[in-house]
Amino acid sequence: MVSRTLGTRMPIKVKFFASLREQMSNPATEVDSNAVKTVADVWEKATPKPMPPHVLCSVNLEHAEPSQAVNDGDEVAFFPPITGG
Amino acid sequence: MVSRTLGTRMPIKVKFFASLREQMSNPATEVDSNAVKTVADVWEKATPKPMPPHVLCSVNLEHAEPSQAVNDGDEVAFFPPITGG
Amino acid sequence: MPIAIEPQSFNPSEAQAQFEASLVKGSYGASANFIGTMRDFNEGDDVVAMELEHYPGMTEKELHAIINDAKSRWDIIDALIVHRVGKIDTGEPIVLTVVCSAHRAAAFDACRFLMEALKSRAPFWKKETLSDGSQRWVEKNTPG
Amino acid sequence: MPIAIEPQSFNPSEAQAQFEASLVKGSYGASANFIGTMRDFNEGDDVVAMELEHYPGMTEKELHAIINDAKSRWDIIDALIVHRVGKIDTGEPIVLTVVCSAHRAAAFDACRFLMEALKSRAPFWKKETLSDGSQRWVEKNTPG
Repeated sequence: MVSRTLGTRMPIKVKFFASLREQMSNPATEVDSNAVKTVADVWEKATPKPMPPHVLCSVNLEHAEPSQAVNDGDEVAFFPPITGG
Repeated sequence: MVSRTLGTRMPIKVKFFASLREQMSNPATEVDSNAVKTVADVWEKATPKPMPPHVLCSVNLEHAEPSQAVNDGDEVAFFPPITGG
Repeated sequence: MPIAIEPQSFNPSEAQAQFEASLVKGSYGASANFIGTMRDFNEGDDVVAMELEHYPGMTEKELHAIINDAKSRWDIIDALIVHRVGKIDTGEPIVLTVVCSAHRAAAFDACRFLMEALKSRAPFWKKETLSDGSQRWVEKNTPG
Repeated sequence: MPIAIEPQSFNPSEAQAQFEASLVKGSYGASANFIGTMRDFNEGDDVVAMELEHYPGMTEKELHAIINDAKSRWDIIDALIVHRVGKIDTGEPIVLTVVCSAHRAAAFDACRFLMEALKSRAPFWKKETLSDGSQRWVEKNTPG
């Protein structure tokens, strides 16, 4: 707890891709790391829209579950099912 | 029987390929169709060597078994296992 | 270049030749590839153009991870993945996967694995433009 | 040219490009190929050269039959088989199989089928020259 209040805190970066990005109106690009514990919390802080089913998540460029914990300075992304190849 | 003796009879052409061809000394390139009934008979007429195991046979450019019947003018070939590709 | 994200149209055979030139000649007997090309139809509709979005940074990381997974699962010499992004016209290549190995089974298996893995793990998204001018995001990949 | 027997060294990407130019652009989304190349080793020995014999007439007939079998088993647009014969040097291509289809599963499956089928049915035989100058016929193909 001491380190959280004394250290320099970095916000969590938030990104949306493809159809999700288009569906958002002005989603937050950063959220306060103090206000969130998990990937799902990040979504709730970033947008008033409910998280649709089948949304994929990543933390620091790795696939992640909505329940995964997030930390200062993390990059969290949300995107629809992958359709490349 | 009448047609066999009256018609113009064509010999059976015989071919050997790859290692089989190299192992032969002067194999027959034709055998009399009157003297043979099957692919295996053609081998026996063409060379005194016994047919090795795993020899493949063809009649008129189609894979065949040694027991297959042969006729006037057929082309019969013998070759070792296939190693292309 | 074991992976490449191409913002412009690319030539699969040149990419493959460049990749194979980096391998020792005579060391591999088998090379399997797959090329995905933009079709002029999907889900029964005429498609005239496509836009491919990706997640810079994560996409590259996933493609490298997929190649490493293939190398750990099969006895292969090396593998290449090239993927287009941006605006794509009908008939243009979208993706190329190549695997070189000593024997053919590993090349076939690993090449197919690369395609299935990238279609489920590598963040790319397709948006189609139909012949009536409307646009739609492709919602899911076809099973392989 | 759905099949070709090549007495001289051939360029697989040129052969594939020529083949694909004969197909309607945009009609296929998937193209799988396999290239078999002459390795500098086999069964633990150094191989410096190879000679490939075939049965003119029967070989072509079998290759056509193999492509027709693939077409009857999978929903593919077309397929190509090119096979070298004669004297072959290390690193030169021996065989190319290509399958174009609307969807990738058929391309992968049919391309692999072409290779397995030609290795068991199409009359070709390899004779290797080893580094000590000795020659030997390859006795059987490796399982795929």
